[in-house]
Amino acid sequence: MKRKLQSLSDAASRVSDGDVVALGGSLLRRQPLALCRELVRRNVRDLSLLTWASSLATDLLAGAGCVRAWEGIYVGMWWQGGAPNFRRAVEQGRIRVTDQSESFMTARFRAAAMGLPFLPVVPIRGTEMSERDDIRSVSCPYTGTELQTVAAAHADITLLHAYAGDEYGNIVWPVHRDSDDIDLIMGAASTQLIVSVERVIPHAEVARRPNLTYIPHTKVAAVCEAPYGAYPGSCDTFYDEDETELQAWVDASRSDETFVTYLKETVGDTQDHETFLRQIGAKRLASLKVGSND
Amino acid sequence: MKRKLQSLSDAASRVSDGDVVALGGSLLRRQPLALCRELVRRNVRDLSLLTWASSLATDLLAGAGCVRAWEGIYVGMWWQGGAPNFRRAVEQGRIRVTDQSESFMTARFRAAAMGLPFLPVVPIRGTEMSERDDIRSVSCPYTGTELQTVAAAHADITLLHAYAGDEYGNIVWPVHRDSDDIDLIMGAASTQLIVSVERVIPHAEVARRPNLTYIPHTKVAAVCEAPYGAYPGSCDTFYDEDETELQAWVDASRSDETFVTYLKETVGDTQDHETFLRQIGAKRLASLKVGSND
Amino acid sequence: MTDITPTQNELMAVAISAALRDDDVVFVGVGTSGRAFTLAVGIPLVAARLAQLDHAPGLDIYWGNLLSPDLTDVPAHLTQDAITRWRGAYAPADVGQKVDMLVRGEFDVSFESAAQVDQHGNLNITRIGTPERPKVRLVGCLAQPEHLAFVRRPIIVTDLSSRVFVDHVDHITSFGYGNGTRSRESLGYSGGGPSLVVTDHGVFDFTADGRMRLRSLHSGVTLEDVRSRMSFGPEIAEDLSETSTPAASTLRAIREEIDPSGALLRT
Amino acid sequence: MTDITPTQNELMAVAISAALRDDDVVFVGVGTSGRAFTLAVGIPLVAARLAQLDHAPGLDIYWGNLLSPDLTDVPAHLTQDAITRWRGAYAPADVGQKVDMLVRGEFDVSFESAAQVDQHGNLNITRIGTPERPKVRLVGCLAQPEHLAFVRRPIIVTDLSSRVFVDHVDHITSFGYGNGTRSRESLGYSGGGPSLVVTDHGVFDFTADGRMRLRSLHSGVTLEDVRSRMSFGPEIAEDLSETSTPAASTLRAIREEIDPSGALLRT
Repeated sequence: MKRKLQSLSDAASRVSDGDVVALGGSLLRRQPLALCRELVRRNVRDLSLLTWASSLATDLLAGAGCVRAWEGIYVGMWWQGGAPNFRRAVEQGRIRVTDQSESFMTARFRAAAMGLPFLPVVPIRGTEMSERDDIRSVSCPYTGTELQTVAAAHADITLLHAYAGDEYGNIVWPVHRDSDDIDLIMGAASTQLIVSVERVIPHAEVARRPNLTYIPHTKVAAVCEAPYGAYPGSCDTFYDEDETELQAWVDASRSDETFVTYLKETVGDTQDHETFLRQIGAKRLASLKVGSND
Repeated sequence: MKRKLQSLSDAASRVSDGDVVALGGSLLRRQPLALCRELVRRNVRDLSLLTWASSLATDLLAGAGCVRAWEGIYVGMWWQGGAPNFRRAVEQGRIRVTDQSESFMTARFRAAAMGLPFLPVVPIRGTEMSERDDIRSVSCPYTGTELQTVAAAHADITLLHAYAGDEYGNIVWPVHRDSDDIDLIMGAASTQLIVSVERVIPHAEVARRPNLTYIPHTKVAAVCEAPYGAYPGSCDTFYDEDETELQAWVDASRSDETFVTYLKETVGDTQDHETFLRQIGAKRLASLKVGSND
Repeated sequence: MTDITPTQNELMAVAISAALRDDDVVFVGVGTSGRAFTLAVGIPLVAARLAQLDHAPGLDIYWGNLLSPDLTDVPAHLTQDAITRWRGAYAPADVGQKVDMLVRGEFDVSFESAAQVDQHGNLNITRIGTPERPKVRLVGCLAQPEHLAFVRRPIIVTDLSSRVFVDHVDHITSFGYGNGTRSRESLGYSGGGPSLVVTDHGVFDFTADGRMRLRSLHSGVTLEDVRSRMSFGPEIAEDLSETSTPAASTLRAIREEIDPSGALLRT
Repeated sequence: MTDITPTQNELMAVAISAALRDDDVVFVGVGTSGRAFTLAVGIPLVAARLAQLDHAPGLDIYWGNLLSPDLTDVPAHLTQDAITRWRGAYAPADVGQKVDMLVRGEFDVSFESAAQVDQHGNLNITRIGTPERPKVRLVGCLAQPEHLAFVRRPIIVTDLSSRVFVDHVDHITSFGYGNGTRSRESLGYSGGGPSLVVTDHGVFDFTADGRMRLRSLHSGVTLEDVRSRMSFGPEIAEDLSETSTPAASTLRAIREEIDPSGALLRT
């Protein structure tokens, strides 16, 4: 095992203009926002995003003008409705969209995780998705059944926010968590993986219960300590979403201009994640804390 | 949720002559022996077995003359060397064998779990396995790469031995266990699933940490309480293998006749699992106990 | 004493409940905010719980990524943490395992909201307008294409409005009964397709050739009310009736046992 | 003072260790009993640990289904429970995830035992004799076909015997370098194939056209000793040498730090 601990900014510098970037988390949970804010600070351009149900991360990058294309199952703000900056950019033709359903998107990442160039999927015929050129077909060599196919998802880089990990990059989840995501598959499918974690824990703590490791250090290029790394979204078993800040985000998203001002105040003017958190304030952050029920 | 609790003998009566039966566990761990002993008592014939790394369960059924065919990655007795009764039956041409490697066998069960009639696999060329007729080929519709394929594994019935479950058939594992098996995939791939468990626990205990459920009750046809249900093999976190009894098994396996005598004494003369355990003796069973490290 | 006048939400929940059967495994999404939450989550959960208490004790609910959530104690405010701590039978390590259940055909009923529903039960939750420059970008696809492909009896739950009930959806996110020329059979589906459309004004099903048909009107609603809220003229059942009025005991169960805090039928 | 005469097992472990590199991810199986355990598990673990302590601190071991097992405290008796409790970095929920790592090409080195090894490095762990009535039924395939297909530098570890080192294996469980007419290239492999054969008498590698070649003889072993223990005549390296004798400090590390109980190099 080698030490993989890096600063958020060093890790984020691995992302280049034009990269295909997979983003983890689901809905308002575990969006890799500390890492995405670094991308905004670095002014990365022309990203193609691959996501499951994405919210703040995609909306942030869209609002900051970093995104050229998005593919996934959902972008929205859950309780808060649509993702305003993403939506505006799509409606203005600035972001190319590829809508996938859950089984097709899962298969895209599973194919990569299994080392295969494609996977067959049980057909979903008659929809616009299934008649696009990226959905093709194959005959079952045993039954002759015609199946549809998806290509393996090949991200240049994958960004996940996680609960805890050791300095070598072994990433662990708690015994009980909200498991409505595919971070495990995204991790296995990755070729260059950056994981930010709420807490860096001693390896001995990981080693005591290796079944709780869901991403092994061998897959990880960099692990970054980022408490509140999914703020203002939630990290289940650590903190809830900040409803006030989400409202401020949505309010600031009336136009490109107002969101850029919001971004400048919250991200641009903060040098790094630590400064960003100081600006939010320890008291407010502490008020969001929740406990585990292990 | 419906109550799925059944006696071992009622559950085992679902297995018919000629069935394709998937058996869980790996090496000497969690072999579904209480259920298999019921099959021996019922004198079921002509089974086709599908296994991962199997040991006592396959050897028992082979020695009792219940098996016509076997497919899997391994049959042996781990520390104890080869599986003597299985081996003899194969060498005498009484059991037809299909040898699969780990990735091909995993793909067989994954295909069924994913609702697909087949899966592509990264080719393993030049081996006898890969030149058999059940291994076919398909071209990737994106890259043109030639891949090999396996058909989905369709068992008529699947037998697993597990740690604990509630009366509805929610099957849970401990936080830390020996995870070197594919019981989770076999469960998902099953069409008729019987699970014996070391302990039946209250549903409330399951409900507190639903992430530990690896087989949902919706997949389970019957759950049976069977303490020491994998004896004389081990159930990790519950008890170790009984090395003395394994030695007795191997010693008794010199010939069909000697093994049949052993079977009669240990299985045939015991009416059910409770009687079988009484015959082993509480003191000997207790000596095998190990603790969890949750 | 319970006010024996049911609300629209209660009528909708009761109509759905009547369509649920013992042994059904029903899928409920995690929903969004306001009215959309009530339609996608609140009404379906009340309906399912009602069915469990009434005629379908073995009915199973899969909510989000949690099978058999404990519905005896629904929190009034569903924060992430309330969801994280929710008790239930099974929450697989990755939601891909739930997707597999769906594709394997292990769900009997699902509940669908949509921005557009057409006369053939096709749904749109993706976009209004052209792909290149949509007039309105919606949320995506989620698992709705799978629901209409693999679930046995999906139920559409939405409010009646001519903006929603359109001749043809702008984007077929989820395939219902096609457009008359492409049937489910011709595409290789062996069953499925939307079974009911439960709205705030009445309940619809589909004819054998897949056109939406009005089956019952809620109390006080006229046929004209319904027609004025739809961009297409639905088929009308020969035995068009009034939506069943729930018994007082049913309303009491909803208000006192199932949703005492009003968290589910909030708006 | 340490006896500076290495045992055969120590010589084998040291020869393997020299072939391991920093950053290697090496796969070790869970093995079986007696001598087979020493060959499949004991020698490889000692070699890997030695490499970690010497020149490859970043080397990773995946043992059974456990990545980076804690090797600072190897139990003398490997019961199931000792294995269950073993500490380490990662033990995925199902071993299919390890299989995926293997297929994705994430292992650099693996260790192979076999009942038969032929002159082209093909391996047999499946059967001796015909498929219908094998003379000897062996264990099956396990993941050995994958090892020879997807691991970069598999190492065969077995004792020299003419029963094992045969002209042609009865069953190609695992494809090494074929039979001269079928090369790895012609079958579409882009690399891989067995890199070394480490035995109790000497160390072999393979020629560019895939024939086994003797590289070094252990101290006191003659070329004739080797030839008499093989059913085929191996190629002989032009610079055939004596297998390196480990330094006293290396032997001390093996005996005092790595395997003080003798559990690994037991037989």
